[in-house]
Amino acid sequence: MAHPLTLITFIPLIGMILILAAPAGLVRWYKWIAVASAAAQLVIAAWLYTNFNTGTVAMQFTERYSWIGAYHIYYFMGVDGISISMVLLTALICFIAVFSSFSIDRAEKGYYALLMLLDTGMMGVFVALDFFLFYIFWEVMLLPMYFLIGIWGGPRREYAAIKFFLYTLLGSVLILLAMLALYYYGAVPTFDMTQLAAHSSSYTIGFQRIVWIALFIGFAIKIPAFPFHTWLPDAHVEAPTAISVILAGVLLKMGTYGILRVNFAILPAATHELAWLLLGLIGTINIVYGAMCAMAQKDFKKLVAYSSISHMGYVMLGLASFTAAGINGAVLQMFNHGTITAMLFLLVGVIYDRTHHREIDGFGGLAQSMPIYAGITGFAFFAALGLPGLSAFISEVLVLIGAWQLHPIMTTLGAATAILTAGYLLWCFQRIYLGPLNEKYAALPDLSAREIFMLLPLAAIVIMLGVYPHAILVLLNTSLVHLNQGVLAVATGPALPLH
Amino acid sequence: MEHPVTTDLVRWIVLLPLLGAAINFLFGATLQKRFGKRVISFLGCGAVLAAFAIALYTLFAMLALAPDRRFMLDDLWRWFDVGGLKLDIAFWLDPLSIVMVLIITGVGGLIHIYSTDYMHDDASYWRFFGWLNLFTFAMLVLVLGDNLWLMFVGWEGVGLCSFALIGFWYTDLVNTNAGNKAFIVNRIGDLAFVVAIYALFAGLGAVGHPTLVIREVARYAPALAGARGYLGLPMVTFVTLMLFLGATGKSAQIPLHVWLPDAMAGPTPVSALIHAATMVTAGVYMVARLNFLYSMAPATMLVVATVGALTAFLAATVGVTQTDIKRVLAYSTISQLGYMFVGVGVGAYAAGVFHLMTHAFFKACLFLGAGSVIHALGGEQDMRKMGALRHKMPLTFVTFFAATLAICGVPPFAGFMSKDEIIWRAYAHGHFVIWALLWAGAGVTAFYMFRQVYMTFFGDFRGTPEQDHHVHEAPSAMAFVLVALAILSTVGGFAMLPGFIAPFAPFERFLDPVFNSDATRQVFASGLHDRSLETLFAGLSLLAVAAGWLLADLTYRQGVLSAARMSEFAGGVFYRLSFGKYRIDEFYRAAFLAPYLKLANAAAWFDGHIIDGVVNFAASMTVVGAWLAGLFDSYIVDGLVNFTSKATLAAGGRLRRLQTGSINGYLYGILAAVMVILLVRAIARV
Amino acid sequence: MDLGNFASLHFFCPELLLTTATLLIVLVDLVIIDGAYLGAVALITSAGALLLIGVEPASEGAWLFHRMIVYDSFAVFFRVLIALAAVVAVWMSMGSAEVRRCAQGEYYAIVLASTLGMFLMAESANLLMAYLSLEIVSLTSYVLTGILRNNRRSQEAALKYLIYGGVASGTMIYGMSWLYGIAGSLDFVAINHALFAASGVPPLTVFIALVLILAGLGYKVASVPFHMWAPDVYEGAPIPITTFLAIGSKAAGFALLTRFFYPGISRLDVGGGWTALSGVEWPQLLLVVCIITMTLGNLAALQQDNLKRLLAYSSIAQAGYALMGFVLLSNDGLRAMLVYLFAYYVMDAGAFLVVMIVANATGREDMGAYRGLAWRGGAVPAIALAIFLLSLTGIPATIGFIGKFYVFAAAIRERFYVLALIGILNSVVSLYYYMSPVRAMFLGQPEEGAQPIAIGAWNYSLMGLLAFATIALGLYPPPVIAFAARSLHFFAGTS
Amino acid sequence: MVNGLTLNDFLILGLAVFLLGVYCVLTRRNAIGILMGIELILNAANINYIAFSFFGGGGANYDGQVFAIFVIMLAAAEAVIGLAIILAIYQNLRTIDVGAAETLSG
Repeated sequence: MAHPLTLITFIPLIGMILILAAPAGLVRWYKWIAVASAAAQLVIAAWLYTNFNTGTVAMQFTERYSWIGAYHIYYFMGVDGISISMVLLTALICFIAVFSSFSIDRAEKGYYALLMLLDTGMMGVFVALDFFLFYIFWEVMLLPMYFLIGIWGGPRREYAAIKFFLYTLLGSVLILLAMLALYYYGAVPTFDMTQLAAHSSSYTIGFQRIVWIALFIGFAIKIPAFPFHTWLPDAHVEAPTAISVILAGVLLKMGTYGILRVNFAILPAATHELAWLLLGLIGTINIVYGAMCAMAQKDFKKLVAYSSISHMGYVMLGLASFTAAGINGAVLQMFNHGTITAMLFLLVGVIYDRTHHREIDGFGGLAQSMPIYAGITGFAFFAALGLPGLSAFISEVLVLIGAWQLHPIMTTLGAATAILTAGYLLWCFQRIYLGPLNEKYAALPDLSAREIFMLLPLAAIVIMLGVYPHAILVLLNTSLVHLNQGVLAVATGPALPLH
Repeated sequence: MEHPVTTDLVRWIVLLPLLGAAINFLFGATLQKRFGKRVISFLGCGAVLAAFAIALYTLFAMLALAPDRRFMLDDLWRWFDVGGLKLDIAFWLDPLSIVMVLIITGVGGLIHIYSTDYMHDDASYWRFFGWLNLFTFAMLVLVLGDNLWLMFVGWEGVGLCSFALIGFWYTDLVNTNAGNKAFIVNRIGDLAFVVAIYALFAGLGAVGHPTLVIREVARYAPALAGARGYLGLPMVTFVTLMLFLGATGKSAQIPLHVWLPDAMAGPTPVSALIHAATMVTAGVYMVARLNFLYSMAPATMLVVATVGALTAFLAATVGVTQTDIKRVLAYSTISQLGYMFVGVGVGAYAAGVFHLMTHAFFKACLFLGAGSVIHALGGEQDMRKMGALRHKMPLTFVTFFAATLAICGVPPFAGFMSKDEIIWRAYAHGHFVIWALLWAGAGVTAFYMFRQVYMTFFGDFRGTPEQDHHVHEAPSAMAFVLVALAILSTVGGFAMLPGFIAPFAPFERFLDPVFNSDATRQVFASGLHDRSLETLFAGLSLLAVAAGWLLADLTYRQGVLSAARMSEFAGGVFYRLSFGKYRIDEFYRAAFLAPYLKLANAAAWFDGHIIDGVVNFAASMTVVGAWLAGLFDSYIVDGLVNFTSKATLAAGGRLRRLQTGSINGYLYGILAAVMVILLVRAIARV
Repeated sequence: MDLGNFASLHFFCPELLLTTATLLIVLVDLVIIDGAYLGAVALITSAGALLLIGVEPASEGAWLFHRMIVYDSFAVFFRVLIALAAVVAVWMSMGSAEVRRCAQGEYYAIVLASTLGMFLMAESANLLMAYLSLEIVSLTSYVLTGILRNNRRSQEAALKYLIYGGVASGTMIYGMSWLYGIAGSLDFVAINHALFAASGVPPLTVFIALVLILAGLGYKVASVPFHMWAPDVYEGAPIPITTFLAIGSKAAGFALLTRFFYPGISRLDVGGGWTALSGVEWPQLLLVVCIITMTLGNLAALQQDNLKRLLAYSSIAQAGYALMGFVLLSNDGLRAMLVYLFAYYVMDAGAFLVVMIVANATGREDMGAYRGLAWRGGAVPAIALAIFLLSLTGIPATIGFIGKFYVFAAAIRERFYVLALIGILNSVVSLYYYMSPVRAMFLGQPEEGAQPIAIGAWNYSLMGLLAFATIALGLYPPPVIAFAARSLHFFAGTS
Repeated sequence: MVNGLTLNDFLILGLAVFLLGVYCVLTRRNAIGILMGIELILNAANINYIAFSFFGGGGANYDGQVFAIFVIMLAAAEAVIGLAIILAIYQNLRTIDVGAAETLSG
C-alpha cells in the first residue's frame, strides 16, 4: 500500500469535506461517511500492524517531502515502536466513537465534520516526525475539541470548553518556544525529530534543562499531570459521550507520547537528571491523589475522570524508571488505559442517555433491570482496578517491576493505590448496580445491539492483552529499549540522588 | 526439577472449568430458560468432574515415573518477554500441585453436586454455577501456575470469584458489603504479595538471574543468601515476610482475618468450597510451594508459626461464644488454618499439607451438614432456635458427628493423624509456647465443636412449629455428598500415620521430591525424632480433647453447668471480648477506614477549589500589567477562587476608561508620551 | 540610476493609472447623476494598478524624479500589498449598505487618491516626499471617515482624526526640521551619510528629533502611545473605510517607518544585522513601544462589546506583533515583519468583511447580533469569521500562525527571549476575546425574533476568497515567504 | 549677518512658536481654536526650515525653503478640510465645543 500514513491521517479529512458537501438534513449520509472513513482507518491500521517489522529501530513507512524550504521544514511522516501502538489505538477508539455518536441529535452535520477533523488531528500527531508538522497537528486537534465540547456538551459546557482550550493552548505555546529554541541552538538547524535526536549531544546541559522543563509543562497539561489537571474533570463531565471516549482514550496519551518522542529522544541528559523528580514524583502524586479524589466524587463521570488521572500516573512512573520493563509497561499502560477508559465512558453514556443524570447515589440495584449492562460494567470495573488476567494488570505490573529498582517507595505507593482503586470502584459499583432496585428505573431497557457492538471489541482486546500481551509488547520492545539505552548512555549522575 | 516431562494434557484440567464458566455466563440464562436447570447442573458439574478424571489419570501417570522425576510441564504460549522478564503461560505439575488439584477438583466436584440440590429453587442458578466454575479455574491456575505472576493471576482470580459469590444474593446490601470487604482486605494482602515479587525479581536480577519461574527461583535461591533487602531486613527474610503477609490476607490469619466471618453471607456451598476447602488454603500452599525460600529465613519461619498459633488459639476462643452455626465453623476454619501455618512454619511442610487435605474433607462435610440443616429449617442459621434434629435428620447427624470427631482429632479419624502431627512437630522443633497454644486450642476446639453438635442435634427443638413441620432429611444429591465426605474424613487419616504408630506415611514420601531443597531438609532434620516423647504428647492432646468434650457435654447436653453462669465468669469480660470478636472490626474502621474517607473528601474539596483557583492564576499571566488595580477590587469582591480571571478582565476594563473620548485627553497622551520617553532616556543616560 | 522626470514615468505606470482614474471619476460624476458603476471603475483601476506592478520591468533599483521616489523590491512589496488593500476596500464598499447612501463619485475618487498617497509613502526617498505622501493619505482619510453625511458618530470620528492627525504630523515636521538642520539635506541617503560621518552628531538632539518624527509615524501605524485615535475612528468610520485604514494605511505606515528607520538612519552590516546610531537608543525605545502596544491592545480588547472596537484594539495588538519583527534590528526580523503584515492583511480584511455583512443585515455591531448566528442561517459567515479570528489568534493551519511563527522564530534567533515570551503569552490572552464572538455565534442561543442573515453574492465571493487564502496560505506558505524574502532590498545606489 | 541675528535666534523663535502652538492645542475647547494651534505648530516648523536653509553650510541649499512652501500649501488644505468637518458638526450639534463630541469612548 503506497503512502499508508498519509492515507490513514487524511482519509477522515476527506470524510469531513464529503460531509460538509453533502446536502443538509441527510443525517444518515453523515453517519455512514464517518463510519466509512473510520473503518478505512482501521483497515490501514491493521495492515500497518501486520507489516510492521518488530526487529528494527528505524522509522518505517516513512514519507518525506520538502514543505517550507526556508526553514528546513519537511512533510515527514513515519512510525516506529513508540508510535505504532498509538496509531492502532487511535484508529480503534475513533471507529468506536463514531458509533457512539449516533445518539447525537443536534446539528449532526457540524458534529460529524468536526469529529473527522479531530480524528485527522489526532492521527497526525502520532505519525508526524517533523516537529513543525507535529505542532500543527497538535493544535489542529485542539480546535474541534473546543467546539465539540462547547456546542454538544452538558450544562456548564462553555466554561469547560474555554478552560480546556486555554490550558492546552498555554501548554502548546510553551512547546512552540521550545521547538524554536531546539531549531536555532542545535548543531544543524532542522525540525526533523530524528535528526534532532541524533544531534542531541550538541545542546549544553543548562540549555537542555530549561527546554526540557518547558516541554514537560506543555506535555504535562495534556497528560494531565498533578498541578495542571483541573481541566480534565470539567471537560469530561461536560463533553458528550463520544467525545469523552476520544478525550480519555486518545488525547491523554499525546502528553506522554510527546515526552517519549521529544523529551527522551532529543534531551536525554536532562531527562536522566529531571525525570525522577518531575515524572516519577508527580506520577506517584497523580496515582494517589487521583484515587483519593475519585473516592469522594458524587458524579459517576467525574469519578471515571479522576480514575483516568490516577491511571495516567502509572504511565509517568513507568517512564521515570529508566528500565526496559518500566518503559514498555508505560506504553502498554497507555494502550490499555485507552481501551478500558473508553469502555467506562461508553458505559456512563449508556446510563446518561437513559436517565439524563449521573449522580451515583441516584441509582440502585440496576443489575436487576439491566443484567447484561451490569455484567459488562462489572467486567470493565475489574479491568480498571487491574484484575490479574486482564490487560491493565500486565502494564501495571511491568511499570511497577521496572520502577522498583530506582524508586521502591514510589512503587509501593503506586501498588498500594490498587487498594484505593478497588475501594472506590467497588463502592461505586455497589451503589449503582447492587442492593435493592430503585423503582424509578425498574423499566430501563437493557443494552441495545449498537451499544453491545461497541463494547464487545474493547472487552475482547482487554482479555486478549491480559492473556497474550506479547502481541503489543513485541511491537514496542526494540524501539523503547533503544530509546532507554539512549538516555542511560548519557547519564552522568545517579538517577535518583536521594537513593 | 531439571528435566520435566512435557505434556499437553494438564492444560485441559484448567481449561475445562473455564469452558464451563464461559458457556454458563454467555448462554446460561437462555439455556436455563429453554431447557431448565438440568443442563446447567450437567454442564457445571461435568466440567469439574471431567477435570478430576484427567487429574486422576495424570496422578497415575506421575506415579509411574521414578520418584525424583515426577515433574510435568505444559507450556502453552509466550506470555510476555520484556527487559529480562521472560514468562510463559505454563502449568507445572509436581506432587504438591497434583495433591492440591485433586482436592480442588475432587472436593470441588462434590460441592458442585451438592449445590445442584441446595440452589435448586434459585432463579439465577446458571450464574451460581458460572462463578463456581470460574472459581475452580482460578484456583487451578493458582495451584498449577509455573511462575509467580501466573500464580498471582489465580490468587486474585479466586478473590474475584469469592467477591462475586459472597455477594451472590446482591439484592440485599449486607451481602454486597461483605463481598466488598472480602475483596478489599484480600487486596491489602495482595499488596504485600506484589511488593515481595518486585523485591524478589530485583534481588535475583542483582545476582544475575532475573527470573520469576518458580523452579528457576528454586535453583538460584541459594545465591540470595547474603543479599541485603529493604527495611533493614535481609532480602530472603523481607521477601518471605511480605509473601506471608499476603498469605494472611488470603488465608484469613491475624491481622487480615476480619473478612472471613462476614463471608458467611454467601450461600453455604460457597462457604464450604471457598472459605473452607480451597481458597483459604492458598496461603498454606504458597508457603509450601516456596519452601526453599522460607527455609532460608528462620526469622520468617518463626513469625509464620507464631501468627499461626496465635490465630489458632484466639479464633477458637471466639468460636466458643458464636450462636450462628456458620460463624462457628468460620472461626473454626481460621483456627485450623492457624494449625496448618504452624505446620509449615516449623518446617513440617508435609504435615501442614496433609492437615490441609484432611481439613478440606471434614470442614467441607461440616459446612455441608450445616447447609443441610439450614436448608431443612428454611434458612434459619441461629443455633439457639435449633435442637433435637438427630431424630428427623439422622444421616446429616451421623455425617456431622463423624466430621466433628475428625476435627477434634479423635483417633482413628483423619484429624488425629494430621493435627496431632503438627502439635507434635511444634514441640519437636523446640517451640514450647506455640505447642502450649496449640494444645489449649485443641481443647477449646473440642468444646465448641461438641457445643455446636449438642445445640443443633440434641436437647429439644427450639424452632417455630412450621419449621418443625418442614424439617426433612437432606435430599439425595446432598446426602450422597455428605456420606462421601464423612468417609473421606474417617479414612483419609491413614495416608500418613504418625511416627509412633507405624512408619507408614506414603503421603509424606510422595511429597518428598517437592521439599528436597537442602535448606528445607536441614530445617526438617533439626527437629527431635524421639518416638516415646511423641506418644506422650499424643496422649496429652487426647486428654485436652476429652476435657473439652466433657465440659461441652456437661453444659449443653446434660445441662448440669449453665452456659449463662459460665459467661459471667470474671465479670463477663472474657465473654464480651470473645463474642465481640475482640473489637478488631471496629478498630480497623476507626483507625483506617474513617480517616481515609475524610482524607478523600478533603482531597476532592482541595482539588475543586484551591488548585483550580491557583492554577487559573498561573494560567492567565495577564495580571502583570494591571496587578495593583485589578488586585484591589477583585480580591475584596471575589476572594481567591476566581481571582485571576477577574483580575484580567478588570485590567481590560481599567484601560478602557483611559479612552475617555475627549480629544484633549488624547492630545495630552501625545505630550505625556514624549515627556516620559525623554525623561526615561535622561535617567537612563545618567 | 538617477532618472529625470520623464524617464521616471516609465516606472510610474500604476501611480499614473490611479491619478487618471481619480480625475476621470470626478469628471464623470459631475456629468452623470447616477454613479452606481463608478465603484466598478474604481475596482478596475485598483486591479489594473495591481497588474501593472506585476508587469513592470524588473530592475534592481532606481531613483525616480530626481531622487524623490525610490523604486526597489521593498517598494514593490508594499505597492502590491496596498493595491490588494485598495481592491478589498473598493470591493467591500460596493457591497456595503452604508457606502450606498453617500455620494459615490466623491467616495471612490478620494479612495483612489488615498491609494495613490499610500503608494507614494511606500516609495518616498526624501523627507519632503514622506511628509507630502503622509499628508495626502491623512487628509483623504479624514474626509473618508466623515463621509456619512448626517451620522454623528462619523462626524465626530472625523473631527478627532483630523485634530489628532494634524497635531501628530505637525510634531513630525518639526522633528524633521531638526533632522534637516543636523543633516543638511532632505534626502534619506544624504542624511544617512551625514549621521554616520566621522565628525559625529549631537546624539541628544538627534534622539529628540527622532522622537518627534516617531509621533507622526507612530500615529499612522497606531502604535502605543499614539494610538488613542484608532478605537474611536475605527468605530465611527464606515466599515470599508475602517478596513482600508486598518490594512492599507497601516501597511503604508510600516513601509515609511521601515524605510526611515532602517535605510534612513541605521547601517546594514555584512551578516544581515543592522547597527543603529551610537548613543541614539531608538531600538530600545521601539522595543518598549512594541511590548506595550501588544499588551495594551490585547488587554483593552478583553471587555469590548462592539465588534468594530474589538477589532480596532486587535489591530493595535497586531501592529505590536508586526513591530516585534521590526525591533530585532536584523533582516530576519524585517522578513518576518513583511510576512506578518501580509498575513495580517488577509485575516483582518476577512474579519472586517464579515462584521460588515452582519452590520448590513442587522444594522448592529454589538455581540448580541452574533448570538447563535451559526444556528439561524448564518453558518457560512459564522465559520468564516471563526477562521479569521482563529487566524488572528495564531492557531495553526492558518496564515496567522505562519506570521506569528516567523516573528517568534526571528525573536528567538536574535535572543530576545523575554520579547518572545511576552508575545506568546499575549497570543494566549488574545484567544479569550477572539473566542468571545465565536462563542456567541456557535455556543450561544439566537435571541428571539432574530431573522436569518442574507448575504449578497458580491460579499459572499470575497469572503470565500479571503477564507480560502487564510487556510491555503496557512497550509502552504512558501509563496508568501519567497515573496517577502525577495523584497527585502533597499536601493541606495550611488549613481 | 542679517543685522546681527544668528541661527540660534531663529531656532529659539521656532521653538517658542511650537510650544505656543502645543499649548494652544491642549487648552482650547473650541475646535477652530485647535485648528489655529495646529497652524502655529506648522509655522514653527517653517521657521526652522527657512532658518536652516539660510544658515546651512555649503552652497545655496534651497531644500528647506521648498519644504516650507509645501508645508504652507498643505496647512491650507488641512484648514479647508478641518473647517468643512467642523461646519458639518455645527449643523448637527449646534456647537463646535470639542467636549460635546464625546460619544465614542471606552
